[in-house]
Amino acid sequence: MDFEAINKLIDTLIEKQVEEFELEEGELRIFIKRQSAAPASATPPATATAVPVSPAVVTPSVAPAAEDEGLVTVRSPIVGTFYTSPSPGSPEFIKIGDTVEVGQVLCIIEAMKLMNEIEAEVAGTVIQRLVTNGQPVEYGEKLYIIRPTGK
Amino acid sequence: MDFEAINKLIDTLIEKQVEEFELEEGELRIFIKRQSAAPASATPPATATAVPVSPAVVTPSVAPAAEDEGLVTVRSPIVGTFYTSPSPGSPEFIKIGDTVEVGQVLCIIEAMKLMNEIEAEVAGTVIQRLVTNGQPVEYGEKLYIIRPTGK
Amino acid sequence: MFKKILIANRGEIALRVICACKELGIKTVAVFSQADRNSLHVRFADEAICIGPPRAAESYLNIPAVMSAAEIANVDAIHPGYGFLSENANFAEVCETCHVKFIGPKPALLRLMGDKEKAREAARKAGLPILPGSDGVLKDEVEANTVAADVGYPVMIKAAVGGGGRGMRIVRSATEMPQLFSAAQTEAANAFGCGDLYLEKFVEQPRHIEFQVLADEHGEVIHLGERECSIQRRHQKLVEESPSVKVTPALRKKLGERIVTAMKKIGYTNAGTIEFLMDGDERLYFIEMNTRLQVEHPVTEMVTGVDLVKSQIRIAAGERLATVLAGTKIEDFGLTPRGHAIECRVNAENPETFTPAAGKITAFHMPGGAGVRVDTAAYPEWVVPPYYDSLVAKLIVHGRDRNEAIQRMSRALDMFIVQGIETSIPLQRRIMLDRDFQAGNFDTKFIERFMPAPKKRNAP
Amino acid sequence: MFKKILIANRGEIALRVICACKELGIKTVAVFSQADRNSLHVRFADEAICIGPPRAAESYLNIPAVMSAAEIANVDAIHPGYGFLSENANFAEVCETCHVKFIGPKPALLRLMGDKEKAREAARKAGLPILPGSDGVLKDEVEANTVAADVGYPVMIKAAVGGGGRGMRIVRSATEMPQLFSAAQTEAANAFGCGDLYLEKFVEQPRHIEFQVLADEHGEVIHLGERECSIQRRHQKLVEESPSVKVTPALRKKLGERIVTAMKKIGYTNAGTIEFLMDGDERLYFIEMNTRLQVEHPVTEMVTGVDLVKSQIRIAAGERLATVLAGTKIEDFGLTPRGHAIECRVNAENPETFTPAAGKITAFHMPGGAGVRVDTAAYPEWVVPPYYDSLVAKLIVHGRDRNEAIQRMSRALDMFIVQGIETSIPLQRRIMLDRDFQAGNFDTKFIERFMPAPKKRNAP
Repeated sequence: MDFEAINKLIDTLIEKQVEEFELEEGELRIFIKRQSAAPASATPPATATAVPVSPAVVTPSVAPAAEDEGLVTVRSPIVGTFYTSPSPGSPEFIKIGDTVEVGQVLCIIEAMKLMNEIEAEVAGTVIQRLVTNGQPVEYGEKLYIIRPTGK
Repeated sequence: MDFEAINKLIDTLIEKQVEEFELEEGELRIFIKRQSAAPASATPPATATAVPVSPAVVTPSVAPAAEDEGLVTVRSPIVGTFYTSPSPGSPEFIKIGDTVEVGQVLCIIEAMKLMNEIEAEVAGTVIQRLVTNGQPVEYGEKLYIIRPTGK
Repeated sequence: MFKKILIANRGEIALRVICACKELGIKTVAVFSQADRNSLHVRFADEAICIGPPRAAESYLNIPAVMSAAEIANVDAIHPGYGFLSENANFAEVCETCHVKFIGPKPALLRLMGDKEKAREAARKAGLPILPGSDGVLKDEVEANTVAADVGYPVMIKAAVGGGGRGMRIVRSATEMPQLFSAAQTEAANAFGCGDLYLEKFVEQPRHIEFQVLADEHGEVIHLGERECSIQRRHQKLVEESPSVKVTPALRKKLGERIVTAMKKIGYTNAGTIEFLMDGDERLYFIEMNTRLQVEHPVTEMVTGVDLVKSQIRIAAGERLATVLAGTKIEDFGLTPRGHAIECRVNAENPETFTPAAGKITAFHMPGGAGVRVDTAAYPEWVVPPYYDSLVAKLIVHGRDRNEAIQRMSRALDMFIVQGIETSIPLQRRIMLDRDFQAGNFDTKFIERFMPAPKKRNAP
Repeated sequence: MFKKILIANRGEIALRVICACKELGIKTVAVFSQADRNSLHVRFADEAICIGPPRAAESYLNIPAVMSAAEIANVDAIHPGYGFLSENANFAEVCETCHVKFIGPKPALLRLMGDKEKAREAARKAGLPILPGSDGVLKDEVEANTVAADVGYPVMIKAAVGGGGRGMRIVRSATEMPQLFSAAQTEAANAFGCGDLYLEKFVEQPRHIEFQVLADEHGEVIHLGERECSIQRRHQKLVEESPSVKVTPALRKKLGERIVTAMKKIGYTNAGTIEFLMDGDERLYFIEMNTRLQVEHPVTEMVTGVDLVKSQIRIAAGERLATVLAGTKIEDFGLTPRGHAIECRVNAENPETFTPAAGKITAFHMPGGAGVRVDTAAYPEWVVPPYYDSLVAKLIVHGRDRNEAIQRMSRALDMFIVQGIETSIPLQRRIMLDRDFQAGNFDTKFIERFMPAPKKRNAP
């Protein structure tokens, strides 16, 4: 197999926008099919030309670029109402700046009259809370940002 | 595999706007399918994302990049039928390779039973004719390419 | 039936005619100016021919260019749409000479109805109610005042030829007459090359109501009820509906019959619209006849089930009305429209100042769903050219009654997204929510009353 | 009337319900999976709540997530659309418990009609014609053969619970029975957790005809005529129309009355569809009842002028049918539909192999103009997610008669541009041009006969 020749052939096919190419010549048989349709630079014009899709109540206030710095974002696994403490008037599960262990309860989310405890999945320091007590939250909504121990 | 021949073949297919090509000749079998629909030069995202607007009978076969090299394209100033000679059977006004003067008649375009003489606006050599005798032409359609004297 | 039709127009109406031809199995030829190369009427026609540069005078209004295109494409007929050459008697004559069928009435009728004063006289003779006024063209301001004293002030003096509000003046007393008469005369002479004026009683806050007719080439005529087009700005319609809240079944029947009789007397053929003013006492007066398809024809289509463009083509091909209307059950429901239809003209313009807003449409999302129709040639990334009128789309809704139609129009306007240019949508949304509009209390001054006071400048 | 409705669905039907709510002045809450964040139902609802990851089981089918969303948004009612939770009796019960109105029939009726064999029995008792077959669930293959001998082969054995063709077998002779019975039993048990089977006479080349009903909560029932849905592939409808060429006014009246009586007996409420098979002798047999809105409901809307979704909502709010239908003149035109309507389901799939084709839509141009309706949640640059069904748009046309409707559908399909993904449009264009389709000669096997032979591979 003449790899160089094939490489050159493919480049030519790309350049000339050939979609399918087949060649049989004696012992040799070659078939090349390029990916069609895919527009070369679909990334930016996408949002520009599409109907501007902005949900009415969805996106919460933007959190600091958590993932970038090794910070961990705790998201709501269910739809419901967010509470910082087990019952009205009782102390909050955690405060900003607290250090938490894996499995420690951060808050509860009430759904269908059930109180669901949300636990920390990493040990670290709670550096931000992104929702307020009593606020409805949707699936995947950002609740807390934790700086894992050692970062 | 004769890479040069394949390359040349593909160029021909592009030029002649052939979409699929298949050949079997003794040992040799070749199949080429070009990318269809996608406009080759989707420079502005406009054409790429918009409804592909390609008129049914409009664009004539592509002329050599005339303007680039100082060549002059003679375009039809009216809609009508293109004739190379004043009447059927009579000699053509000009032939390819002829030198023409400013104001010299190149052809006529019949519109509404009237014969409209199309005159050269530059002196030079007629290097290409882009329409055939008796062919309907639209406004702005390319008729001739002239290399102005001295270029 | 015709084999191939050339559409001597652009934009949504060219596309509308292409739709009708496709449904009738007729090939289509689009013509276009250099500004319209990327237009949908070019995209969806079977053939398309560039006929000139962007300026309409050199392309869409250029009779030799259009006729040459008809010749090289070898068409049987030409549909002129509205505007451009649609009411041009010379063009219709050239078509006749070239043995290409002009889809519209005969040239003589285009000419008659193109001269407003002659049209008014013809309507009077044919038995239509007209505003009291002068018998034909006025000699001078002295005669004008004599006639005005007779019908009572205020009166309107109008150019006999032309339109668009030029050469028109309201005269409220005899003393105002000399100055206004001479101003109107000069304006008319400058605009239309003819300073002839006539005079009519002026109706202070009229409603604009028009009747749609179809007439075949065998003497049969039918009317398809009325449209109410009182929501206008600068004499341009913004919202139209059918039926009108002010036209009772009895009135529709009575006036409809008079119209049908009149059209037979005049010998009208093809589609046409007879425009009336309605005064505060709900009396209707003929003002003019449009000898072509109207922009707002869809509202009639929605409440009658009749495709007016297909009807025009079939009538022009010599079919009888009985055949053209077969299956529409129009004879069954008689003069009772089916439900209620409203149209909003979505224009590329500032919704408060009405300044035209040509430019690129960056996002375009049409509403759909139950009872919604959109007639448009726009698409995402399309550039609205500055050379022609500002109509971007017609949004038409149908509902079981006027209330449902208004609710449906509101939600359709809410869901109509046009970005990159300003449009009239915000204004139309406000109109739909307006109590007077909802109650049917409006006249041609509605927009004036409705427009907000000019914005205060920011305090320095 | 409700103040706020949650729509427990996605795509075009969620948008359809939003349109209805907007027209009724009701606030809307959309729920969506993470795959649908950029959806139009999210864009056009007043509020939108993400309820889970892309998989339907964890989002749109997740009852606690939907109910939590209803709770935090504080809605009065839930519209389930079609599919997903729309026929889920448990969900309807949870709604009742939570004092949220489920827009549909009572849980007991969902449960009754969800069990096909019980439904068939209920229909028989209520006076609807059913196919001859077993009295309830079959004990074993021996009993199956006894019943089959009675009604005559071929027969169809069917799972009592479930749908989609699983657990179904055609049996053509007694010797085939044991093997096919046990195969169907296993399949049904695996798919639906219940191996119960029943048996019916098998109709070789049936037409699929269904009747639309509306029933209020005060005992009033009306039928809105039939839809013909015989153009199917793999039991999925591809083209639907109303009226059916095979249903005469006399048949419509007679069967319609039986249906109304039956629904009153059963105590049905809200919208529902009763599906029938029609055999070669034009006899109709009940097969099942769909206790929800159908995908193809727009064809009924087009020929009756009744907005079915708005009717569902108003009925659920306790309004009487007489009020809900006021102004539709449905009592005037009685059982005669207005013109003819056809729907094509534009699916994201290869038009020959029916392989689903999810992906990004690079160009999207909807047809418009006279008699055309599009129900869709698609837009340019939208990515069709691979998680849900392949419906991209419903194209519905209305014409004065079937012929005009077919011509209109042809031109609308010609002008419907979807690029970037494969769609069913090319197949539907061919169906519209098919002579058998045009003549009304077809049955549920139409597509099989119509599909081309598999392409030959290139000779080596």
